[in-house]
Formats: sequence, C-alpha cells, structure tokens
Amino acid sequence: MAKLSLRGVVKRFGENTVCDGIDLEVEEGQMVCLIGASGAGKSTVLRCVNLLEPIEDGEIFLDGVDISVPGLNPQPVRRRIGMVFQSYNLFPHMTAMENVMLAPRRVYGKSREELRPEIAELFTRFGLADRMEHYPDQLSGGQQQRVAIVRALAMKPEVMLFDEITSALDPQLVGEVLDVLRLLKESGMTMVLATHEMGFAREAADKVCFLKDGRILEEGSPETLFGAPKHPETKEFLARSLK
Amino acid sequence: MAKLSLRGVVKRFGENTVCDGIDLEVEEGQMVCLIGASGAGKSTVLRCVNLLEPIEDGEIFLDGVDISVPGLNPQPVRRRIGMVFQSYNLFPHMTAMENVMLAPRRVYGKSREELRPEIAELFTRFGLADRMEHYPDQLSGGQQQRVAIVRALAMKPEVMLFDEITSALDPQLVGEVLDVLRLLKESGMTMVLATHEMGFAREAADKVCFLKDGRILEEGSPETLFGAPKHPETKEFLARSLK
Amino acid sequence: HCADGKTLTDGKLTIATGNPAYYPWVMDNAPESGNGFEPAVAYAVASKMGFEAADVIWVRSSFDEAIQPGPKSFDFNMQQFSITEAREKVVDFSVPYYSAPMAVMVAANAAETEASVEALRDLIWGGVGTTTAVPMLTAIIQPNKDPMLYADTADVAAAMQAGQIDAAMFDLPTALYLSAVVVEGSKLLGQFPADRTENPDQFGMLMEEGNPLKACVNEAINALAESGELAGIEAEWLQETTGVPLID
Amino acid sequence: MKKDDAAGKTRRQIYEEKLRRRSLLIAGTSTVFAFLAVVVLVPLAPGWEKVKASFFNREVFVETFPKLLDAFLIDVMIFVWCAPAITALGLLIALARDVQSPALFPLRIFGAFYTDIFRGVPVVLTVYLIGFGIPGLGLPRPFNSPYIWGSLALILTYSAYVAEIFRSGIEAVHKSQRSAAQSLGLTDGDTMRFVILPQAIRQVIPSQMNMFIALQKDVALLSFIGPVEIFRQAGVFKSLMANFTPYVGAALIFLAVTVPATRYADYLLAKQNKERS
Amino acid sequence: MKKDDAAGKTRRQIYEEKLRRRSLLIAGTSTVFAFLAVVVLVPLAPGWEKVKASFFNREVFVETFPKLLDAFLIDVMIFVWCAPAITALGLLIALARDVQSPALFPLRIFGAFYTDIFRGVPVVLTVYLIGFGIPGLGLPRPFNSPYIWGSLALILTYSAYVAEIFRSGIEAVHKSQRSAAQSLGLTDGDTMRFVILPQAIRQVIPSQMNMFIALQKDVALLSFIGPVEIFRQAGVFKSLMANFTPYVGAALIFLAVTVPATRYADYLLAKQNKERS
Ligand SMILES: Nc1ncnc2c1ncn2[C@@H]1O[C@H](COP(=O)(O)OP(=O)(O)OP(=O)(O)O)[C@@H](O)[C@H]1O
Ligand SMILES: Nc1ncnc2c1ncn2[C@@H]1O[C@H](COP(=O)(O)OP(=O)(O)OP(=O)(O)O)[C@@H](O)[C@H]1O
Ligand SMILES: [Mg+2]
Ligand SMILES: [Mg+2]
Repeated sequence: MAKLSLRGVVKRFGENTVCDGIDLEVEEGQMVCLIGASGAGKSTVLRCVNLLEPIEDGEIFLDGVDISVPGLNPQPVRRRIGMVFQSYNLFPHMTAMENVMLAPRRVYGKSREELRPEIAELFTRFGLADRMEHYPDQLSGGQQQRVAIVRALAMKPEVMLFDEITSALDPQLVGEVLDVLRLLKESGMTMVLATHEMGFAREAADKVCFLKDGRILEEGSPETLFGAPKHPETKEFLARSLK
Repeated sequence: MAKLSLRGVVKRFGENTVCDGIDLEVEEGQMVCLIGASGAGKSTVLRCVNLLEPIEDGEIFLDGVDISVPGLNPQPVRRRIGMVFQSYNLFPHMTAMENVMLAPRRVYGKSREELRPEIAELFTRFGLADRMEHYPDQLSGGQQQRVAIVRALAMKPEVMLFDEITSALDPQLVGEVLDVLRLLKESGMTMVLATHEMGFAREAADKVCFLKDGRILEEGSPETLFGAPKHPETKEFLARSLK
Repeated sequence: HCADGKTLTDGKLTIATGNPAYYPWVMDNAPESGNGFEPAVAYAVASKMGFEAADVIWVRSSFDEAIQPGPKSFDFNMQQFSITEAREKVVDFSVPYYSAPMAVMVAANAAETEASVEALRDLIWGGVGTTTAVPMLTAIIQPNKDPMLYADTADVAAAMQAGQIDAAMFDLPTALYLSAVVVEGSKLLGQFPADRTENPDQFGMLMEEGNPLKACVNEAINALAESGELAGIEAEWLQETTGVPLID
Repeated sequence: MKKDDAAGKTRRQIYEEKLRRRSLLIAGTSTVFAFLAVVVLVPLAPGWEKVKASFFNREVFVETFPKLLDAFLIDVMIFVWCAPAITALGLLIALARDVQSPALFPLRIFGAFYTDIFRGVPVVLTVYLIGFGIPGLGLPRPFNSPYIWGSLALILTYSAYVAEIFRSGIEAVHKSQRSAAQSLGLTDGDTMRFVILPQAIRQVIPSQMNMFIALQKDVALLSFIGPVEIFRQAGVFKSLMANFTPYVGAALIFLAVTVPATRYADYLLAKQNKERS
Repeated sequence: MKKDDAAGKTRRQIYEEKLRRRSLLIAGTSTVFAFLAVVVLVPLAPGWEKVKASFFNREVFVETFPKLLDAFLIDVMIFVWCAPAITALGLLIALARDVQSPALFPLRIFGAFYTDIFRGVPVVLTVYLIGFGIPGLGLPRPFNSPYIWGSLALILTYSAYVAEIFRSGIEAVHKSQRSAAQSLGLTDGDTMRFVILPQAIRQVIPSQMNMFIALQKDVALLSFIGPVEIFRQAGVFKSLMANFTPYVGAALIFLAVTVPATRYADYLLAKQNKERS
C-alpha cells in the first residue's frame, strides 16, 4: 500500500483551476520530486497534502486512510507530515531556538530542557550553532531557510514536504542540505519535493513528476523522465532547463 | 577610471562588523560576481553601494565621484544604480504593472500611456504578459522575482546590483534571466551580482570576488579563481559547492 | 409623629442638596450650618416634623440621581427643583416653598438694550439646560437665534464673559448673585412677573414617587407659610430680590 | 472520487452545505432563546415598571424624537467639517514624527510634544480652555463663536490620536519596502506617499474608524460651551420630563449612523484583503 | 580613507556630530522663540487678565488641588479594576470574531453584534442605562452600587473598541504565519496563542495605549451616576467658584499620569522593534 496517494485532486482559486486532477502514488521511503515551470502548481499540491488548502474534489490517502474527508480534524495528520516553505515563514517574534522548540513542546508536551540538546545538535549540523538565539530578521536568507528546515525536522514527521527549500541557499549549503535529504531518505523517510535542482532530482529521486498547468503530464523514474521524456512539453522544459 | 570603486568600506551592525574593509574596482561594462557563503556580507556590500546603508568608514566612487560623503543627497545616485533584492520587495498594494511604472513616472515624470508599451514588452520578455494586472500576493515566488527585475530594468540604470535574483526561480527561468543578464552585459551595462550560480559566474563574469566574514579574500578572473584558487578557504568553498 | 417609620433611617431625616449647592441658596456649600435660604427652610420643616437639628442628615445628589428609577438615598431633595406636570409623573413634589420670578441678565455690550420683549429677541441668548428657564425662553422671548444652553450657571457666566452670549435667563436670586459677583460689567435688565407664564416657576421638594412622607412634609410647609415663618426666612436670605424692574 | 454528476455536487460541497445549515440552526435557536430569556425574565423584576416608565416611555419618545433628529443635524455639521481637518492634521503630525533627516529633528520633537499634550488632556478641558479661553482674550463677535473654537478643540485632540494611529501603521510597514522604493531613486516624499502610506493607511482603517465613531460621539462635548446638539437636547428633555427616554432616542439615532458606517468600513476592508490574496 | 587615529573619528562620525549639534541648535532656538511669542503676545490681548483670572488662578489652584488629588484616587481605583477586565473581554470577543470553524459561526455573529452595539451607543448612555437601569430593577443595597454597574458599562463599551483593535492586529499578521504553524501540527488554539497573537498584540500596542488613556479619562463619566471622582470634583469647584482653574489642575494630574505612561509604552515598543531588526 502506498504511504501517500492522491486521486483526482482538484483545487481551484476562484475561476483559476490550479490542480486539475492530480493522481500520485508515493511509496513508503520513496523520494518523489515535482518539477515544472513557475506557476505549474507544485506548491499548491504540497499545501493540499498538508491539508492547508481544502480540495474541491478528489481524495488524499495517508497509509490508506482518506485524510481529505471534509470535516476531519487536520492536526493529527499535519503532525505526521512535515513541511518546509519556499518563503521560510519563520515566526518573527521568536528566536531560532524558540521557533524550533514551539511545536515539539506544544504537540508532544516535551520540556525545553529535554529538547535543547537534540535541537542544538540539529542547529550545529546545519551550521547555525552561533545563530540559535538570533531573531529571523537578524539572519540572512540562507540562515533563515536552514532554521525552517530544522524546525520541520524537529517534529520527526513520517512524510516530509519540501517546497523549493534550496532556492535561497548558496551552493555550498545546497550541497549540505541535499546531503541531509539523502540521509533522511536512507533512514526511510518518505519525501515529496518541489524542486528546481534537476541534478539532484535525477540523482536521488525515486520518481519524478512533471507538472504543467495543474496536471501531471508525465511521471516516471528519473532515468526514463530525464533520459527519454515522452511528452513533447516535458522535452521542451528539460531542454530549456540549465545544467 | 573605474565605473564603480570601493575603498576600505567598513560597515557595522552594532558590534558585528559585516564589511571589514572592502576594496573593489568595477570597470565600465564589467560584470562582477560576489560569491561566498551565506552571511559573508554579499547583500550588505550591495546595500552600501546603493546608499541604503550608511557606511562607517571608507569611500565609494561612482564615475570617480565619491558618493559616500555623509550628507550627500542619495536620490540622484540611486537613480543611476538599479537594484534587485533577494526577497523581491514588491509593493503589495500595487499590481505588477503599477510596481514597475511607479519609479519612471515619479522620477522621470513620464506618463502611464508613454510607459505602458515598453513595460508591457519587458513583461512579455519575462513571460509575465498575462500577470501584469495581478497583485504580488497572487503571483508565485518566481513570478514575483521576475516582476522585481522588470521594475529595476525599467529605470534604465547605469549600474545594476543583483542580489541572488535567481534564488527563487525555476531552472527554466534562471536560464532565461541569465540570458537577459548576458544581453545587458553586451549592451554595456555595468553589473555587480551576489550569486550562487557558480556556473554562470564562471562563464559570464569578468571578475569574481570571494567574500568571507566581510572581507574579499580573493579576487580575479573566473578562470584563475575557479581554475587555480590561491587561498585555502576559497579552495574549500569551491570544492564544497556543487556543480 | 407623622414621620414615624416613614423616613429612610428611623429617627433621622435625610435631605439631599446639590453638589455643589449654589449661592445664594446655600451659603459656602455647607447646608449643615443652616445658612442660606434652603437650609433654613429645611431645618424649619424638620423641626415642624419633629426632628432635632442633629437628626438632619445632608447628602448630595445630582439632578440625574434625583430622578432615576428605583430607591432613593434621601427622604427629600432641595435644589431649586421647579414643579412641572411632566416631572410630577415620575417623582413627587411637596407644595411649593418658593415662587421664583425669572430675571434677565445682560452682558456689558447689551446693557443699553430696551427692556421689552421685542428688543430682547435680537440678542443671543443663553441659559442652563436643566432649568425651566429654557421653556420660558422659547415661550416668551422667542429669540431669533437658537439659544445656547449650558450645564450650569458657571458655564453661562463664562460664555457671557467670552462675549459669546448677550443675555441669559435665571431665577431672580441666582441672577442677582451672578451679575453682582461673577460677570463683570453685566447688568440685571429686569424680572418677569411670576404670572407671566401659565405655570409660575415654583420650587418644591422632590421625593420618590409615592413617598408616604409627602403629606407630612406638605403639612409642615403649609404651617410655616401660614405662620409667616417662610416669608421671614425669605426676607432674611433673599432680601435683595425686591426692587428689580419688571419686563413686559 | 470524481464529481457525482447526477447531484452535481462534490463531497466537499455537500459537507459545507450541511455545516452551513447546522450553524444557522444553532445561531437561530440560541438567538431566540437569549431573546426570550431577556423578554420574559426582565419584566419579572420588581422594578421593571419604573425602569420601563423612565427609560422606555412611549409618549416621551414620540414627543422628543423628531426634535432630537433636528438637533442631530448640528452634530453632523460639526463632524463634517472636523473629520477632514483631523485626518489632514493627524497625518501631518504622524509624518513629522517619522521624519528621517537629523536636520529636521525639531519637527519630531514637536510632533511628540503635540501628541503627548493633546492625548493627555481630557477633551472636555481642551474644549473649555479653547472654547471659552481664546474668545475670552477679546475677539470680536463673528470670530469668538463657540462653533469655531469648540471645533478647533476637537480637531486638536483627535488629530493627536489619529496621528498616533497613522504612526503605528507607518511603523508596521516592513523596512524592506522603504529600501526597495529608495533603491529605485524615489525621494523620501514619494516613498512615503506611494509606498509606505497606502500600506499603512489600509492597515489602520479599523482603528481610524474607531476614532471617528468616537469623534461623532464626542461632538456632544461641544454642548459644554453652548451649541445645542443632540446630547444637550436630550439632556434638556430629560430635565423637563424627568425621564431618560430621550437618551434612548439619541442612542438609536447614533446607532443608526454608526452601525452602517462600521459595517461598510469592514466590508471595504474585507474586499481589499480578498482582492490581494 | 582609513580612520584618522589622531582624532579617533571617522568622516561619518564627524558629520553626524555636526548634524546633531545643528539640529539641537535649531530645536533650542525655535522652542525659545515660540515660547517667547506665547509668553509675550498673549498677555497683550485685551481679555488676558480676565482669562488668567478664570483659568489660571493661583489661589483657586492652591485651594482645590489637594482635594482634586484625593478625588483622583477614585479614578485610579476604577481604572485598576476595569482595565484587566476590558483587556480580557476584548480579547475574547476578538477571538470569537476570528473563529474559523463554520460550526462556531454563531460566535462570530455574536462578536460582530456586540462590537456594533457597544461601539455605536455613546458611553454616557450605556452608563445611564446600566448604571441607573439595572439597579432600578430592584436590586438590594450592596448590589445596586453605581461603582459596580458603572464599571460594567465602561467594561462593555471599551471591550468592544479593544476587541476591534485586537482583530485588526490579528488580520494584519500574514496568512503564511498561520500556514507555517498549522503545518507543524499546532492546534488552532496554539497557533493563535503562540504565533498570531504575540505578533498581533505587539502591533496594536500604540492603539491600545490610546484606548486605555481614553478610558482613564472616560472614567470621569461615572460621575454622572454618583461617584465623585476628579472630574466631578473639578466641576463642583468650577460651579462653586465660577472659575475654570480646577479643570486646569485636573488636566495637570491627568498629564502627569498619561504622558509618562505613553512615553513608557513608546519606549518599550521601540526597544522591541530594535531587538528584532
Ligand atoms: N491564494 C491564491 N489565490 C489565487 N491564486 C493563487 C493562490 N495561490 C497560488 N495561486 C496561483 O496558482 C498558480 C500555481 O501556484 P503555485 O504557487 O502552486 O506554483 P508553483 O508551481 O509552486 O510556482 P513557483 O515555482 O513559482 O513557486 C499560480 O498561477 C498562482 O498565481
Ligand atoms: N540589519 C541587520 N542587523 C544586524 N545584523 C545584520 C543585519 N543585516 C545583516 N546582518 C548580519 O550580517 C551578516 C551578513 O549578512 P548578508 O545578508 O550581507 O549576508 P549574505 O552574504 O548576503 O548571505 P546570504 O547568502 O544568506 O544572503 C549576517 O550574519 C547577518 O546576520
Ligand atoms: Mg511554488
Ligand atoms: Mg544576501
């Protein structure tokens, strides 16, 4: 049974159909990459999976259970699904450390003292050891995004959704972060990424989906999709992508 | 005479010295890339050049004229220097079109009608033809950044400062934008980029500067800097950067 | 005695006055001293009702507190309340203890105005909004410009000093006091005969609707009036009110 | 699953309709119960008849209401000329307090002083001091009108509050917006006018609405220095009839103006927010 | 060039010092001139002596000031018990108006109703209606105190304003903050409490300060139903002495409380802003 599966997911903003019948299967431990041009709907798919947007039609299953039933309490689901945003969305009134500790403290009822060592370790791994007590506004873009990743990881979710998390990072850190993603994958984490890092998608993904105008035009293993794309639009997109 | 030159520029935030004596020469028509880890001070250098931050010490010359004299009226200088920000900074209460038209209208006193065709063309070039009347919040990250670039270009500046402008773009658009930068360079525009696109820096830059902790540790042509870095820190940074 | 068991506190008579209590009705804002027309009447009534001076308790109340529904904090309330039909529907009044003529006070710049209703019509008028001067003003003078109305006599005086109004209407004792002491250069133009309106302005003691004490108070006031004591008190404290010319 | 084309409704639409129905039901019944409770229980209180006679007296209401409406025109007039002056002055003071140039530092000080004084002193006192005090200095007739000086007092006081609200709005606009505008070569004035202020004003509309509703009601304070507006008129009736019903009439008139005003402002705000998200 | 080590000052430091000196000079001279203008010119007005005697009368001031201070304690008392109740109730109403679940829709309606009514009706009327009306229903002695019911009237009115301000603050926090908190699995309650409210409250502090300063002054309205607080006391002295000086005394007392309070709030706000930028 697939860890996560989407069937005919439709999402509209007013007249604008942003997801137009998305079908997607993510197996336990798989890493699925969503690629596609800006505005294709990648971010929206991730937001729907995390129940941040109610969907107009279709279903979303987590471990075979329909989590898109209208009226379902979303919190227990969201706890099991971590998400990192394109635009960080750190809480500006809290230090980096407080940002990370908030959810584990409130959701799992752990104490600050309990959490501090393990979170400090995460910070150190992401090169933020000396930035733990800074406020988001005092951090550069790259530093902010790394704090956001730490924040999501601290919740130890079963599935992680990453929305272009490397966009604001310098190449050095992109490598570091992608290494972490690889480690996460080895440890069995199920992951869905919206990404522009074609190189990484090709190398590390189990499955790549090409989105255009709210539909998955083509999906498959990175070898087939990058090596021998079937759809002409996919070909064009890949051809025009650098590297 | 250099178009833009920095001599011993020092910038502090409280105790934190973010620029620690920056010397930099940018010749007319040159494209200079600043590279370096997150927090190295790249954004701050650009902000100082655009007189958005008063500097503690040192001088900045534009066409041989010291523009860092305390008390100088900064507007005429800023008009000659365009800047695109890491975090877009679009005006949320204006449509994309209004965002772009504001400065030419107010600074050069042009009318909306005069401006519309040329700006519409810029929008079309950046794949935003159908997004001109949208508000920033209605645009995806990539779309927002492209509007910000159009906004700066519409002022026809002599020098352009780009602060990681490709961070939020998908690979397809990165290529497109970098093409525009190449065109700009061919047309003789002087440019300073803070960038993580090592490939682009290597290919298109006239000079690359490696920043660390607010100092330029090493600078030179891309061939020398990427091919034979002298400083051990530069070596390490480049080695750890992907691609 | 007729008051037995009918007062707020047994054996005591609680009388309310204004906060502050105005000259010349009460001297020095101190009714306990018995100085002034109203305290003098109050103590006379109290003694007729069988209370020692020491048994009289003074409390303060605003006009609004006097007319609010529900239990009152006084047995009766004296602060120049005019008896009107409308008010009588809500509260009870004793028989009148004073009939007040209305007087016109004019500022220095209008001092030469002829004392006739026609001439007075052109002035800018003021008055205290909570008094019966207001209906009198509209009924008799019918000024050409809307009159200005104020919260108390001090504000009317200030407006006259600032040159914002030319004339104001008060009960005669108040007008005498204000023109003599407060508003420099002002003058008392004259008084209206008390029968000029259908209901002459008469002051009564205000009581809670259906207060059983009413009959007892009325009896006391009537007795004072018949014996001439009331006129004596009036002559003692409000003696200057005679000799002000009439307006017609 | 796919859309059920027979019913033409998706699962979510069905669920949302059900929710809507249920919440309407809850709202309806709870309102009815609350209403019944008040209507049935209050008249059982021993003093109800008296309270009714003095606060909700039909005759008094019918007699006084038309005259209260007349008097309300004066409030409206005063409001109509004060509100624009307050907005303009408030904005100027807010801008003075935001001046960046160190050479104009005295302006900032002046702005701070102004808001401190006029927010600190109760309106009534300002009305007395300016309304009686300045004309008392010896101004001739048309220029010593309580309308002029009373309005000035309101304008001074309220512009201090309004300035403070504008300033909080200006400060809530993120610094990066100023950077972006400046980097385009806009002057400080243009940056303020086209970039900062529109965002700041949008954000403070609810607070400013609060202020103007408060102003509409504080216009009543002008009655202290003479003008017979609705509040004084209600007070006069109250004294004459020893009855509080005229105040209830006045309250109804206020409600009839302020509630639609607030609702409309809220609607505008919601529309704006929706447009941009 | 490099730091001039002899003087120990950079070009910028020298420039900024010069600017500072110049602006202090301008501020100083302009203040002195404005002050002189007022002090010299006003007493030349023909009515000055009279205005001085009735607004700035030394004797009256000396006599009344201590008693005004005494009366001010009542204001302070009422403020002290009303302010927390207003904040709490205002916050609750704001939260009710922000409720997301459609099932709790009636709560939103109630919140909207509440703010409409109590912002729409002038405070004075609420004070009359509740302060005289409810005790008039026949409550026995300790429970018909004007302090209890007058305070309730203030609390009801002001909580409506305060709720509106809280709500504007809540809406000004960007939606993405809510998304981020929800994606971490926080409940709606925790999201509000730890993420939205702290940002919202920080933003509305200046507006709330305005409200509480206004409240401090509206406490005076309780005097309509009996309590002799500073305003009534000043009014009594004014009537008694036909002199407005007691109001000036009252204003000074208010200023002495409100100005430091505002300054302190501004300082806190500035400190917070600096910490985070
Ligand atoms: N709240 C919203 N209201 C209206 N339209 C929206 C909203 N959010 C997104 N959209 C639109 O939906 C489309 C898809 O947006 P989305 O953010 O999912 O794209 P994306 O693939 O993530 O693009 P990018 O790579 O630029 O982030 C875009 O055209 C965008 O304008
Ligand atoms: N306004 C500020 N106040 C205090 N510290 C600041 C401020 N702005 C930046 N800094 C600090 O200055 C350092 C340099 O920041 P800067 O944004 O210039 O780095 P950068 O090289 O552009 O990094 P990135 O690649 O992440 O954008 C960082 O450590 C940052 O925390
Ligand atoms: Mg996206
Ligand atoms: Mg940067």
